[in-house]
Amino acid sequence: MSTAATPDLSVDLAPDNSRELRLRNPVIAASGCFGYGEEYSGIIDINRLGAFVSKGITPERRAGNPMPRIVESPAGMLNAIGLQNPGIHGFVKKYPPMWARWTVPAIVNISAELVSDYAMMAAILDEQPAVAAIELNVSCPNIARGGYCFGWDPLMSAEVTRAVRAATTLPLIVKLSPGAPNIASVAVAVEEAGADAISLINTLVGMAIDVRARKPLLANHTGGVSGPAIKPIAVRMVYQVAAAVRVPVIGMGGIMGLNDALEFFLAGASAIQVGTGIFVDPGLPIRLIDDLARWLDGEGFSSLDQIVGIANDGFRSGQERPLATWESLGV
Amino acid sequence: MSTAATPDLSVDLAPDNSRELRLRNPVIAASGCFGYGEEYSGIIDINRLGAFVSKGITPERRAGNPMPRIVESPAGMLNAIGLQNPGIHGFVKKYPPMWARWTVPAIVNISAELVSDYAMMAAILDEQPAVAAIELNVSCPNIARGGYCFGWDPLMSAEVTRAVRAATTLPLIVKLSPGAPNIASVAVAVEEAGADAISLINTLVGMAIDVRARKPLLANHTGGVSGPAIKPIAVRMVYQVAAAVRVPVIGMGGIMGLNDALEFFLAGASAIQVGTGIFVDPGLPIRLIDDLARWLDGEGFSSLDQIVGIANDGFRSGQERPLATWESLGV
Amino acid sequence: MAGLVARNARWEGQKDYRLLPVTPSMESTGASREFESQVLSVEPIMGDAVLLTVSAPAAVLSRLKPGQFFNIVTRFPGSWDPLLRRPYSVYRSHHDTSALTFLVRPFGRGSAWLSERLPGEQIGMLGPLGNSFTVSNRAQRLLMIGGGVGVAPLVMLSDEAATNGLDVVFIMGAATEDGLLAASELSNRIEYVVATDDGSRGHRGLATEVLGDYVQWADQIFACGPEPMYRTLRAVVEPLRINRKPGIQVSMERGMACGLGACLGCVVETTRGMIASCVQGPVFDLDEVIL
Amino acid sequence: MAGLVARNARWEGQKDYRLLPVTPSMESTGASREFESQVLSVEPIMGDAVLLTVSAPAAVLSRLKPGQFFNIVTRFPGSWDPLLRRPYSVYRSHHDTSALTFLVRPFGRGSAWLSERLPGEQIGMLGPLGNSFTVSNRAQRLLMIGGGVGVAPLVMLSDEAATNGLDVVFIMGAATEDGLLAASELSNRIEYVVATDDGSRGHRGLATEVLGDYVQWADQIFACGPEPMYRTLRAVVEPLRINRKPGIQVSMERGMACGLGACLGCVVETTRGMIASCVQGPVFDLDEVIL
Ligand SMILES: Cc1cc2nc3c(=O)[nH]c(=O)nc-3n(C[C@H](O)[C@H](O)[C@H](O)COP(=O)(O)OP(=O)(O)OC[C@H]3O[C@@H](n4cnc5c(N)ncnc54)[C@H](O)[C@@H]3O)c2cc1C
Ligand SMILES: Cc1cc2nc3c(=O)[nH]c(=O)nc-3n(C[C@H](O)[C@H](O)[C@H](O)COP(=O)(O)OP(=O)(O)OC[C@H]3O[C@@H](n4cnc5c(N)ncnc54)[C@H](O)[C@@H]3O)c2cc1C
Ligand SMILES: Cc1cc2nc3c(=O)[nH]c(=O)nc-3n(C[C@H](O)[C@H](O)[C@H](O)COP(=O)(O)O)c2cc1C
Ligand SMILES: Cc1cc2nc3c(=O)[nH]c(=O)nc-3n(C[C@H](O)[C@H](O)[C@H](O)COP(=O)(O)O)c2cc1C
Ligand code: FES
Ligand code: FES
Repeated sequence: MSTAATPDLSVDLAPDNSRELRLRNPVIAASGCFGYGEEYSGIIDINRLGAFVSKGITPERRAGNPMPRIVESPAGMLNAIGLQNPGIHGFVKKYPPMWARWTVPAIVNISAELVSDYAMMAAILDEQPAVAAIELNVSCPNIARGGYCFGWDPLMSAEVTRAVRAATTLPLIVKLSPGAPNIASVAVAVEEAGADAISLINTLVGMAIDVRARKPLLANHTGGVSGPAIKPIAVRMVYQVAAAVRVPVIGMGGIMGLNDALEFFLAGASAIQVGTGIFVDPGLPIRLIDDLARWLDGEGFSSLDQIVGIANDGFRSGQERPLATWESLGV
Repeated sequence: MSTAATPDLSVDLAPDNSRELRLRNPVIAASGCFGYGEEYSGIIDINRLGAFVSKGITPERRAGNPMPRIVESPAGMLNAIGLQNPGIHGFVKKYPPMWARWTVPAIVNISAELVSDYAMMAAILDEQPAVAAIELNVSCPNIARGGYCFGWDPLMSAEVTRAVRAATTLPLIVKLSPGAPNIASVAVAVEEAGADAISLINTLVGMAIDVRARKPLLANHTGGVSGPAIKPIAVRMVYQVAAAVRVPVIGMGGIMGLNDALEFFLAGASAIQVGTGIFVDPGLPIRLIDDLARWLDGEGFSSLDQIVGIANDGFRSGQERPLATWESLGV
Repeated sequence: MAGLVARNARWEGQKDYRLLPVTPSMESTGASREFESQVLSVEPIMGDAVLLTVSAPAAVLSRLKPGQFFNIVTRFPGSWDPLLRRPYSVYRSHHDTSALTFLVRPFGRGSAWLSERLPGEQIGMLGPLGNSFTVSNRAQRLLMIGGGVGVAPLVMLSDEAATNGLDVVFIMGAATEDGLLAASELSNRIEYVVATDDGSRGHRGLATEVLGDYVQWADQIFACGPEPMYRTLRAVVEPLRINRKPGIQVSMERGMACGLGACLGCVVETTRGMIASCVQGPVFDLDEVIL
Repeated sequence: MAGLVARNARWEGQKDYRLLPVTPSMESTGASREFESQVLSVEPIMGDAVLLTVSAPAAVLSRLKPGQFFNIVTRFPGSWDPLLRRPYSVYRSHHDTSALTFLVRPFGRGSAWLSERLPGEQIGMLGPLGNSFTVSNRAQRLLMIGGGVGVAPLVMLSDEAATNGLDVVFIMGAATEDGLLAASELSNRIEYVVATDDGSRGHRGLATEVLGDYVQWADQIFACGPEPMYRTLRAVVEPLRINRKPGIQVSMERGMACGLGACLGCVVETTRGMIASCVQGPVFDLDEVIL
């Protein structure tokens, strides 16, 4: 911990919000990969984390999907948990009281199918002192629009962001979906709609077939791809979003070590989240904090913000760019 | 080859086209990964392939991108070659005459920024007897629409398909972009616009940062992700497209062995393409033909079409589905 | 970082003393349950399987209970494929040498990797994880039934039961004689009953077929094997039980990611709902499992 | 498959006899350039590097030329990470024992894997690939200059030149003495000149600094090392050359995927345009390379 002391790792993820979201370091445990925090107590020193994000909470209790819910994929995994959770009402009874005794900021991830449900959950969380911020998961089907995913469309993403913004003064992180064709335009839209910060990426939709059984391996058929396999896509999206918006960006997708984390910071992320990496290596998030401090020190930086976006030409330029070019299409 | 003889591996990729595209087996070398064929002559027996697809051809000659153009990623690679090619005019002088002496069907992959340029190239290829089919790469920026990628939008994909269809009677394969939020709707649109077959997926756009140099590793910044890392995404998209359309589907993305190939066939692909796998293992495509024949035989199938789509509930149902659901979003 | 202090003031006041900070020393002692083991020996057993013996901190051995498992790294360093850890039940624990033995059957990529390790190599461990088999203090007669590598946790359970002077009948089934556990692996205080599909040793047929004779003798039944075996077990035992006695505890096998109850990827459907088998399992009362 | 026959009738008539079918036998003999090698020995050299000697079919050795390379699988079987093959120049070929030696410096994941192989293990090979150094038949005096592992292809070139009775001066630079090639690795017919950054042996400084004395002596110059070395080489040699003599051949290092000219991922920018260094390289005339 002594090593971690030297450079300033603190980060403010809601500079324009009076109920600020200031973290002592930029390493956050990702939603769905850290339960409600207690699961990892005793394994790692949770209070050293910059913050952690809860499993996704929904308006009603959900039993989740039948098994199998997870399967390995090349350098990654597929999951289709089905948002198993006690629902917002069961949730607030149980977890915020426990978190109130911890020093680590707790962020609540919320998912719904209706704009009004998102707003309802935000209003409930607004009154929970132990809730440090809300992470709005827009990778959900908007049943009012035939199920088209909120996160694929700038207008729909902005609509739900605006509704949640109106329902709470809590720091609001909007978590983007990598299914959006033009991720930067969604980012700009949610920024204008009142997001204090933007996190990305959520899982990409994938599938694996059990050749012996001749059917999809997951009971749900499709599942979310996470882990190192998606890292290049995540870094690219963080790079594009960090150039388009001015609010802090929280990057994630396949972070397994310091070099991966640095890729995200250099691309423009002010903080990072670790998900699948925690399953593979529970000690990873704490080690990242120490390794990051040591690296900054060794490279002669006195604070983290000195490296955020330094590999990104257009960082926070917010300038209008063509929707796509050969270059941005990776050709 | 004796083993390969037993079950019927032949596949008709343009059943409704009088200039048919009938392959002796379903294994195709993917565009950009097999040059113009000659590069692999002497390494493998090219004439045993079901077919091969040429490097992407453009209206004008292109020098391609500066170096570095490729970098490894977890269980995959990033490439930003920049469509280095002699242009359609230089191309037709050199390669079709060579191919005319081969027995393996040669498919030409075309890329452009204008609908009219796609049509121009198709018209030129239409007169080349040694060209078996056209693969239309819609993962290109439509400069008439501010650079929005053709392949991300059903209408723009249909427009370019219609124009190419009008310019040639050659079997027409439209190669979809995984950047489309709703890949099935793009597939339905190009099918209606006259595609004989649909191939997918092209690379996903990614990036890698050189932490030492503090800049993107690729000179082009972004590049296309290919290899095993993208297989789950590719299988999912093939599954969704094969349920939505009736034309044959050609699946690709991270195929490295028989089990991978079978995942695509069972998901609904009538044929497969192998790209990155050829770099890693040049003998792979030929081995896949033999292994597939042996497997079908061992499982008691007399022809390949008996397994196409058998893991796909909605195979070729073409039924209208909600744009997305929790299930289809992998949640 | 004034802001931080200000922001957290409310919490600083009432720190949670249940959340003890995890120190590096806890990691080396295994108190955090994440530690590195050294491979001590790898010996062939039951045909293609191996007995993998690794070092483990005393703190780990002292709290280890039969039926618990470890989530083990089965990957080459520097490679992210295959990615996930694999859970393995403890076959036997050695307090004298401060070591653990696992029974690993090469199946896919992870188990193949694990069974090819050499003495001296390091392996990443997370555990002990999960609940355990519970022997009622009123029970004297224990019936074990294992299929394939499923015998692993039953061997540790039998070791302890025999040491505690309980009567144990250990039934094992396999395809052929080679697939069976050698009798020498079990204490001679244990009655070892075997069945093979081809009759090459013991009863010709399934282990569940010889089970009947022992059900009413037993105070408790402990089983570990594939799920189909549990269906048969239930069918065979049900008619012979008198008001749900003897009780039946089974170890359920699920693919896992975290091993800590965080991902909910390993749930078992029970009469109590979807239960994380890595924390409230892998051992379940067969009566509450929905097969 | 009537349709197929019909469709291909036009072609069947005029089969391409330049496209000979590749038979399995060709693969075992290496005639297809894809084959499996067995590791024969792994010996330390130049500090942290190793000399990796592997078996190779006679057909491969007979057509191998100095400067050519092999695209080698540097991955554990059953794992797809790291994915791509890595190109390695031939350090020495052994016709007597039908073997090849590579000089591998552990750098990242692939080279680390390769340098940790054990005798008896199998390795996937693709090659020989690329063009080669070409010694003009009017040349008697050859000047070699190598940096680090860049000496590899120059050693094979020097072996041949010495055997053919040519005069060879071999200049090598390294950070310290340990990084140098042992003189015993070169024929005693070769004049070996060394430079070390710390002056622990030979000239204190860069290899390119001792170069000047030999430029006008040489009929041809052959270099292999990092690109900055080629810039210095050009700067030093240019003023000393008389109408572009002596000619300078350099081996360019590029990341590669296919190694066969198919992916265009390894191009070198030259006065002739973007050239695939795996087929029309890795050896280029320095005068045409745009650095
Ligand atoms: C609590 C618990 C205890 C376990 N104890 C042991 C033990 O003591 N000894 C032991 O050898 N194994 C044990 N296992 C199984 C072990 O965790 C691995 O699943 C097994 O070794 C196969 O992993 P793999 O990486 O080799 O195969 P993978 O590559 O993971 O799997 C290959 C394919 O087979 C499927 N698969 C994986 N495991 C199985 C299986 N067991 N049966 C059928 N299909 C499977 C996978 O879904 C995949 O499609 C235990 C599992 C659990 C949950
Ligand atoms: C024609 C040719 C001949 C070669 N001959 C030899 C040889 O005889 N001996 C030998 O040891 N190597 C040789 N190399 C280099 C070799 O192919 C590998 O690139 C090198 O071993 C590093 O690979 P890796 O997998 O260890 O590192 P990687 O994991 O591939 O690379 C780690 C990081 O370093 C970068 N990188 C890769 N290689 C280098 C490098 N050489 N210098 C600086 N950065 C690099 C990568 O882009 C990556 O970011 C040759 C390369 C070519 C093109
Ligand atoms: C098992 C599992 C469950 C997840 N659940 C959620 C969730 O409830 N809400 C959410 O926004 N993201 C969820 N995610 C996505 C992660 O938070 C993260 O965005 C994604 O996994 C990419 O990061 P990684 O590669 O580090 O895992 C989940 C991921 C996994 C693997
Ligand atoms: C080096 C390289 C170049 C490629 N060039 C093209 C191209 O010119 N046109 C095209 O449609 N796809 C191109 N692709 C995409 C492949 O054809 C294929 O769609 C993709 O790589 C996924 O398959 P894979 O994982 O088997 O490689 C290229 C891929 C690679 C790796
Ligand atoms: S494995 Fe994650 S909850 Fe059990
Ligand atoms: S490595 Fe593919 S063209 Fe050279």
